Amino acid sequence: MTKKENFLKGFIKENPLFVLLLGTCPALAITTSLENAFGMGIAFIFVLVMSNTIISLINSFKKLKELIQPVRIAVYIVIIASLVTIVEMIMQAYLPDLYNSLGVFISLITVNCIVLGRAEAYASQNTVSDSVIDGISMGLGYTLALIIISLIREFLGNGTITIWGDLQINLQGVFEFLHITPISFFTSSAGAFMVLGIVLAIMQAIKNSKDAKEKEAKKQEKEVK
Amino acid sequence: MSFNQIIFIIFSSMLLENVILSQFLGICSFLGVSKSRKSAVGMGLSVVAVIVLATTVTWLIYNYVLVLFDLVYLKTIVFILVIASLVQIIEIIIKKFVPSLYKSLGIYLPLITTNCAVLGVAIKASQNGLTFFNMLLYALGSGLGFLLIMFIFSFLREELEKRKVPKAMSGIPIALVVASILAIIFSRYVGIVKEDEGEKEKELPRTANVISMHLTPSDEYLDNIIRRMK
Amino acid sequence: MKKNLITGLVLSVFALICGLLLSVVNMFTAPVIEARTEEKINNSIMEVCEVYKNNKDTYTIDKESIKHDEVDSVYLVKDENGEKVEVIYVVSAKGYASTIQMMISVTKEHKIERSVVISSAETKGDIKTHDFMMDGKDSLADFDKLSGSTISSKAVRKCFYTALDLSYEDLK
Amino acid sequence: MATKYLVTNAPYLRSADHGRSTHTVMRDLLIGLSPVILFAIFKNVIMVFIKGTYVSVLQAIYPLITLIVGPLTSALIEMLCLFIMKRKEITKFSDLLEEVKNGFGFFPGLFIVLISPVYINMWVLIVSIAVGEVVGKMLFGGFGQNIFNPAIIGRAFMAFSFSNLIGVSCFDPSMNSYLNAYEASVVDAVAGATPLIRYSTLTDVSYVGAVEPFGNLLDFFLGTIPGCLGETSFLACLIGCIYLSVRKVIDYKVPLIYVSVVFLNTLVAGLFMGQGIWYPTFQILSGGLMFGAVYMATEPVTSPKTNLGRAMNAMMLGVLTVLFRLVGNNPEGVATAIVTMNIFGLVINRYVVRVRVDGKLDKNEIPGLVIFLSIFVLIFIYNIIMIV
Repeated sequence: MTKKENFLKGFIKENPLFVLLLGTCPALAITTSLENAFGMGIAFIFVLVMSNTIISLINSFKKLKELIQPVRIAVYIVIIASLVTIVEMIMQAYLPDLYNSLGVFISLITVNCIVLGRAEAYASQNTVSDSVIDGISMGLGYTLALIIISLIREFLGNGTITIWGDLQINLQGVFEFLHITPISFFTSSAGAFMVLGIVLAIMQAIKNSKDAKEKEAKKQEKEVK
Repeated sequence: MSFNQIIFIIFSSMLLENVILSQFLGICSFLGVSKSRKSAVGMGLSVVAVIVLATTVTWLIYNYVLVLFDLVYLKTIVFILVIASLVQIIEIIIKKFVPSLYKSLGIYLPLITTNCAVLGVAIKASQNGLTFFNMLLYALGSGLGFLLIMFIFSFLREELEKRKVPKAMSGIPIALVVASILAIIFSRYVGIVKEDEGEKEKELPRTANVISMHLTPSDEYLDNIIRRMK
Repeated sequence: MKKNLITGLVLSVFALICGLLLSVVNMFTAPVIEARTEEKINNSIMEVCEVYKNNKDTYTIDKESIKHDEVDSVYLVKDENGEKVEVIYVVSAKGYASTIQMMISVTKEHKIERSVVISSAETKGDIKTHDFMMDGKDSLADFDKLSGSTISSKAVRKCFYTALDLSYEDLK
Repeated sequence: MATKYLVTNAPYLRSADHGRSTHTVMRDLLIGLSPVILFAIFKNVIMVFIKGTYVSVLQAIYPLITLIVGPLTSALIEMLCLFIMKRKEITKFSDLLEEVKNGFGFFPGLFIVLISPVYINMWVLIVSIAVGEVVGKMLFGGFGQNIFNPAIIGRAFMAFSFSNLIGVSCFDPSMNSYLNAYEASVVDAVAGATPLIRYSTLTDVSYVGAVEPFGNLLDFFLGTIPGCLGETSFLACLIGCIYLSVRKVIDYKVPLIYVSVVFLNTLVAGLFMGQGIWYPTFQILSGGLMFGAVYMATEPVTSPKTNLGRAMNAMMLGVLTVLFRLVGNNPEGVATAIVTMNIFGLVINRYVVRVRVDGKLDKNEIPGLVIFLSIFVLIFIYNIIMIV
């Protein structure tokens, strides 16, 4: 796998949320506004990249690798938990509003399957540079997924798009033009499930039609031969 | 604490503030394991046990170690270690003493470490300053809520397998849609469990203004007010 | 046995390193967080107390000159002659699964002037913007219900009771 | 596993036995619904015209418009969904129409209109119908595949996300959408919208407080009381019930058990409150109980398939309805009860069928059964504690 492929895989081919179905909890809980999605994404990328770096660094020393082998999961979790705590503290100090709206889900990055999964499946077996690229790719892919969901939910549920802080695009005029109001369902918990379900279904439909087309192409190739 | 209060806390954390449907904790295992009933019930039962144990231990550590030594910022790292080792210990104990149970539950136990419901409930219970008894009830209710949804959902998933769900929707997407419907239904249960109304009278403060309320104050309480007005 | 000991040692070394690292970061962030909280409380005071906001130069605010068990802290607003004008309480409402801290200002006539939520650990964000509809009330007869949240209306109600109740003592 | 019986999701087991097509069933269902629809039109359009209290003609015929728009929207959305899902199989427009007809495409919309307030906002209605139709039915694979009742999903969605709009008349925001133009001028503002909403705000239960503002119990029976468009008349639902039972479209035992459980339950509750026989009568006559019992609880797709299962289902429905009404913040309760039992109906169906087919339960099923039975028993005990 080339470096470019490694970087691009997290966006569509191996998107952690849409394809691998990991990290669904925050994707449902905090996507009520775009700002939250950005905040979560940044925190997530930081944790993922750092944990990938540290873990691949540890594993690059053979002696150390052997030493931690029996308790490696616990060691990984400890490293991830401390990274998460660092993010949490920095966020609480410098971005208190975001910290409040993300709430317990920052701490829960610790048990997010993506971070631990990448540590165990990728970082422990690859070089540091590859692991960093992998972390960035996966983190960006996850952030992209969060952004898509939060865009849908915030627009339909609230009529606005909050980019950061006071920087907000007000689209309530669209609703007024149609003589309707935003539907609060989308910002509620039930709406979260529904939006994620529909988005996943669209992904699946695209994938299905792609597969069908590929099959047909192969068939035609065979016939030509 | 009255019986009514106990019921209120358990039912509220089980139905209204359900871990899965309204707090979005433990979704991964919820989607992953709910396919067969045996595993769903197994997972649910183990989560109930681990949540109650882990929350108790972490609550004790939080209140009697971390807060006292001003080390609150270490909570995530300590909690996750506690949960991981608890799960390990439970696994060993079950393996040794109840091998049949281990056979059916064993495979789910390691998964629980990364179940965010456990860590989430533990953090919430400690951070929000619950009393010990409330914490126990809250943890139990949350665990039971998880079990209930897993149980219901195993039936729904099984039923969905038989239906002609469109290809694009089949699998996880339709499960999420059903979860959304469940969330709507559960939101309609508000008020089924009521807080103890009887306690209100006792808790009334001594303010004269309270007279204008709909409540009927006790004699002793009225005496108090009259004394105050003089 | 020896092997187990070594692995245990390795794990604790890792935990120790991480703990030390965290305490270093905490050393830097803790003062910032504290300053933020103080700033937030000051802002909240401005928000709940109209009198003080308009007469910042002549009025004074006393913090924690009085102590009550029921409330977290008390701020007394005095005018230039040292007369008590208003009292502000910081109260915590404890639900069965979460806590919100709010600031309530009570006027001399024992009416609630305003209330704001300072911090909350609610799952749903709406409680922060929740208007308890208590502004200008001196009794709690028409209290807006907070249904469906982990903070029971009873807990919030009790906060308002306490504030009103204590104001009789503090504003003498 | 040896199966003696074939357990499928076919919507009409009986209709297959009798050699009837879904067309006949649909026609029967329409005839069965006609008393309700006719009464709704009589009460909300003709009466309003006769009394002449309407502000504009549009307001007077608004219920009629919703009755036409609702089913049409529903059918159109179903057509659209079918067009997207089965693009390859359906080439002609007539096929599409046939498909919608076979799939009872306009019924969810019709039902949602009948259980919505009289002057509901049109866009709210359309969005709710779309959600009910798409989420409740088409996403599961269309007719016969749904797990939940699509109409109730749509109605629950309406109550869930438009709580601020649902009670507001679309003609005058200060008016209540449950009251038609005539009732709005007669029923005083204190009385509140519907008998059940008023009842839920009463601190003292009494005949004078609960029933008298709306007339007497005969009015409740006939349906000349405020409420949702199609559900006020007990009599019309009863006529529909008799017709449908005679035609064997529905099982008459389900509404019978459902309503009698509610009656008994509220009788006991009423006795403890010191109320007479009027109280249970009031409870079964008001709200959408009869409509739900006849047209929704009996829906063959979403209810259990065996007699025992159906009886258990109906009994639980009664218990839950009373629980929601008297204890919960949910004045109506019928829709919530039915949709709750859509879930538990699956569980009941599963165990009852299993026991019937195999004669005994699989060992693996026992923990699940224990959980289920404990839920069942808990609800019963809770019900008894709460009403006493």
